[in-house]
Amino acid sequence: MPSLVLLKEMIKALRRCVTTRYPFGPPATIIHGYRGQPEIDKEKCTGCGACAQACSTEAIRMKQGEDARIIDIFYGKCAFCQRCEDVCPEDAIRLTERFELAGYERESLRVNNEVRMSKCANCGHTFFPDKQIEIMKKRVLENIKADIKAEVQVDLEKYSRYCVNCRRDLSFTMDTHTRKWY
Amino acid sequence: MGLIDWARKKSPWITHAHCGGCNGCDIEIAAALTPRFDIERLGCLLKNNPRYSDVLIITGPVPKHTEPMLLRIYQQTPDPKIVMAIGECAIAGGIYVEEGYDNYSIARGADNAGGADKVVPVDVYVPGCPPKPEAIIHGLALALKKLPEKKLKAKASNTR
Amino acid sequence: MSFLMYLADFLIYPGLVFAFVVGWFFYWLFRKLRARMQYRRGPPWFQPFADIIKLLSKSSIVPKTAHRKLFVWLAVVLFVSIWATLMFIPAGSSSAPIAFFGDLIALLYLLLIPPLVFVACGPSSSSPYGSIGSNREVVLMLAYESAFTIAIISIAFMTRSLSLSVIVGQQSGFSWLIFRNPFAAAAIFLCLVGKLHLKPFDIPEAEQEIVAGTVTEYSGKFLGLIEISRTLLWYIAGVLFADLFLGGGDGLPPPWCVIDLLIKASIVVFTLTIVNVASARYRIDQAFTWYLKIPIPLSLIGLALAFVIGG
Amino acid sequence: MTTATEIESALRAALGSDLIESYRGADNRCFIRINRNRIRDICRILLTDFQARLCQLSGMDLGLEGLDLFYSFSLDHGEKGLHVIVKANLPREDPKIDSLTLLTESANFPERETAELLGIQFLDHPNLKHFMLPYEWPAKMESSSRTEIFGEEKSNEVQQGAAWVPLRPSKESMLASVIPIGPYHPALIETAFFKLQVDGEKILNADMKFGFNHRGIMRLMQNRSYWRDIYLAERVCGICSQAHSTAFCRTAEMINKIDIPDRARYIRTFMCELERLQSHLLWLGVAMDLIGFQTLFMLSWKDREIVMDCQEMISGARVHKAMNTIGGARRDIAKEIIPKIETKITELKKSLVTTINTVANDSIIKARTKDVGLLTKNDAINLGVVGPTARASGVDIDVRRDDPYAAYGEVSFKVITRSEGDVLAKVVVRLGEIEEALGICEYCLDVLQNVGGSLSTETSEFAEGDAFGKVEALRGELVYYIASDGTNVPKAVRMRTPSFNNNASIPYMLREQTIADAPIIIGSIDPCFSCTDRLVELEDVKTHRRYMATLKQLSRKRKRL
Repeated sequence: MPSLVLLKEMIKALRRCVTTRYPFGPPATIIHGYRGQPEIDKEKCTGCGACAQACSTEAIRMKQGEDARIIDIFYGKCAFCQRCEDVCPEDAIRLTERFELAGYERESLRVNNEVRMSKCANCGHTFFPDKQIEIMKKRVLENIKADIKAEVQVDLEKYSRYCVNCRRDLSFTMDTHTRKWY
Repeated sequence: MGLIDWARKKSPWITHAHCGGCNGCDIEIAAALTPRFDIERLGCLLKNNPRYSDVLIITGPVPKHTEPMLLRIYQQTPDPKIVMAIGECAIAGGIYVEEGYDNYSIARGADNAGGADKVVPVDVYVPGCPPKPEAIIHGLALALKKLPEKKLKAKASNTR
Repeated sequence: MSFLMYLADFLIYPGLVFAFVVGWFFYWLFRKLRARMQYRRGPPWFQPFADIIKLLSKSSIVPKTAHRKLFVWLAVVLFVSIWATLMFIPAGSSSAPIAFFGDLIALLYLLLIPPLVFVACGPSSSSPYGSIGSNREVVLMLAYESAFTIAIISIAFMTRSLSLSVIVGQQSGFSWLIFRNPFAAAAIFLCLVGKLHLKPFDIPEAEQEIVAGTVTEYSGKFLGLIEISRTLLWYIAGVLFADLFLGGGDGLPPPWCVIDLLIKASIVVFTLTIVNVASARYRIDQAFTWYLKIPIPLSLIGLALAFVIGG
Repeated sequence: MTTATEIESALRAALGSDLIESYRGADNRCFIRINRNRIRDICRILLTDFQARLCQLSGMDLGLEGLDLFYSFSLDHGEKGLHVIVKANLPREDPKIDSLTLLTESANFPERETAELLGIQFLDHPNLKHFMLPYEWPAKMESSSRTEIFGEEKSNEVQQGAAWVPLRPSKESMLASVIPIGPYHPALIETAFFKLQVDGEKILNADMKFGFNHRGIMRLMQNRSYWRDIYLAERVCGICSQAHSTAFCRTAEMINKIDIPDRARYIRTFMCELERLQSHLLWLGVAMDLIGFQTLFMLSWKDREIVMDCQEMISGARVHKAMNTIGGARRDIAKEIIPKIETKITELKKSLVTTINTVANDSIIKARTKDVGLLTKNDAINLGVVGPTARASGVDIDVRRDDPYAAYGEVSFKVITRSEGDVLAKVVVRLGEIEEALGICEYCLDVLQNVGGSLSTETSEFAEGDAFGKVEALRGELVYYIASDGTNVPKAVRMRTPSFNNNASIPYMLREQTIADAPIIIGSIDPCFSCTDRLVELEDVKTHRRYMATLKQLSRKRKRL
């Protein structure tokens, strides 16, 4: 025979239900810090691709566009592990608290960011994202001794116009301050 | 036909096909039945019998081993039916499919991307790893919106 | 005109439409109460109706391995037999559309048809789950039908009548049979739990063991027919118990007698729901011994009581 | 009380020159390499003289150096954390070794699996047949032979396995009919296939087929860096995801011999116990649903939601918590949410009273579970079952106590055991563990409020070597073996999940029971087929191609459906 405790619980339950009204009301729990749809801050993103390296499921990929690099997040494959947020040097990528992500098309489950690429002044090919070069220059100047700062800044401006291959080829023909250090 | 469309929307019976996932999505689907989320208030019943059901929920990356079974379940479901792919694995193979590595045990398409839609046509994709029950309910709501477009096939197919 | 009257009886009141609406309400009440007792919100009021309309509109698959004719016709036979049963049950007014001396016996036979149809459904679909379901249905039927029949006979002794309308008529003025013979009432109540496949006796359609039991392979329109029959069975169970033991409509004037009956029947449904919610499922052998241990002795005591105090 | 040195000297004495190499690993592990001919002797010594338990049996393909088999024996009932890992090398051209199945039944499944995946022939194995891979897979895989490695041509004929016909009784059992359970069945959320030979309602015999969830995880792990593998390890199973990542991180830390900070240790313990709570409540609900008690299913899952809320609050997700990293914890449990979690746990404690009382007093539950699915202590030891399944049969093992990891060495808790071995005992053991887990959680929260410090020790490189780690997952002992070659990608990852061992006990428990009890008996061990079928191996390309060919035949079959 059923226990009295259960019967009491059933009568208690009749008076009170714990069900959410979700599709017609707010969700049952609103938790701060829920790991939902990933999002890129287009201002901050430099297109360095650290997130694509760290991504545990290859949901984030770097694609080469015409003259832009595309950071492509396919959250139909994302594991919502937050590794990208951990490694991003610019805090540009983060997981939002949005969870209503369903869609009719597989290809609609994407978030993109295009980062413009610099063209090499010598060969005309694209090589690095603009923003990344800016950041790189800034970082170098921050960490360098004050006495050679002005010289290095001039050099950086010259170097940063060329792609890696051309820089190597041209470095000895270019008239730069750093050359004399060798 | 208004009455029939209304009735179909109000009474989606579900069959859940576990196709080799990690169980995360499956317990979230089961959690959707329980007091906190209770999808019976939307008319859903988890029937686990393809003959009875209108909505086929697929979880997991569909290993080749399960592929024929999934196809059979799909064929056994009477029209009109809706197929939902729940979780990353069912959408594109998720963590189990990697570029540059040929995962021999998982069904994949030509572009090396996995997913349930390589085996049966999928109507609604619900991302999340796993999606929380609210997200599943949201996906179900989207699926029901699409239901009136589905028509009976001209000739009822005889399946085993 | 009398033909039209008959047609109205069959189709509207107390026939198909009335019984379906009331059964729909009972079935919804059952599901709603079950949900509420489990802290859930439960389905909206139109749920059973929506389910049935949807099933009737879906495509129907007949399995290749099934015996096609039997498979299809069994669903129809089930529906028709239950429809016919409705004609014997007084719904509020003191007599049913078909009432004659001995209609209780006819009712007993008609109530046997649904379980028998369920028994036949299983093998006809040649599904292993269906076969096991039929097996279990037979055993369960043997268990509860004997108690059911003995209890009905004890009522017949009590009232010295084999006519339902006489039995209902005798109970007016609160001389309800449940007070005069509580043992038979308890026995019949427990048999109704088995007849409706409620827990702890939902063994023939135990979902976790044999999917949906005998009707596993049905789909679409046939399943819709079976669902309608199930809804009507809820009506029969509630109203029959109210008629036999709770005094039916109490001989009140027309609109009130129906309301009176429905309130009583709702209480029966409520009690059935509590039993269903508060219990797990027995194994088939345990269920059989349980029926031998409790309802059958109860019904025999009821029979003895009927002999002793008589009508 | 046996110590590592005692065992080493005993084995050295027994083996003589057949002992090729022996060294010690972290956490009291002894690794020895022996000549393959002596494996049965070693096993006999360890099993009978030292009452060891066979933990794991697996192998890896080293390419030209042949195949490496390793056997892990656990002796942690003696000294804390004592394990002997016996390794044997087999040449590619002659991959034969003596089977251990005659000595202990717990070698049966692992040997069948290894035979299927690596093509190793186990001599004298009583029942070496298909088990994990699809039926269409070649029935007898030749040892992944050197012909394939060296590119010699082989005939393209595909050896066909026995064709699989579901839902049809086989000819040899005309008297007893066969009832299929699965691959899809309402009683099992996951896919597994049980063939029950029945006479009426009585089960005469049972056969199993797994592998429907086979995703090739272990192979995939060898393609990814350690840090990315953590998330893959989590996704072996969604219910025990924290246990899997803890086991992976523990083993990886053992390779580098890193100690993790206190706060991280307590966070790990706390998360593991939360997960145990949610899993046992989940199991209780499912088990009650299997015997038709829908209300208790709803009640226990209602309580489970409280635990899920805690997990969501701490980690931002309900299922895959992603709390671990190698060297510590990734996420902190913020001090301001600790009081919130404490109130939730008190709430849970209060509402669990109803559930526990009902389970204890209900007569139908008792009728359905008492003396059903008996597993005797002898069988339990012989089959090598672990976790609550073993503890319900009176086998007193618990990794948390025997081989403490995270903060379990400092937390006090009881190991619950029962001697009956039936389903009711399993229910009681799990209910007891729920109470213990609540206690541990409260203790951990207290500590977490006071202990500060960093969250993780930074690591970026891995030493060469191998390690054997295990944790008490929710269903029992979960074993990881990682071999590292010094790069940031593991050379081999092998895991043995608790369900893999526990599943072996299903046929024993099913015999002489009724079909109605089959779901609850199968459910009573809390089988997790995602865990069971995580596997794999198969390093050669040729077999892969062969498989594709058979798949085509499969699709032809499908069209006829």
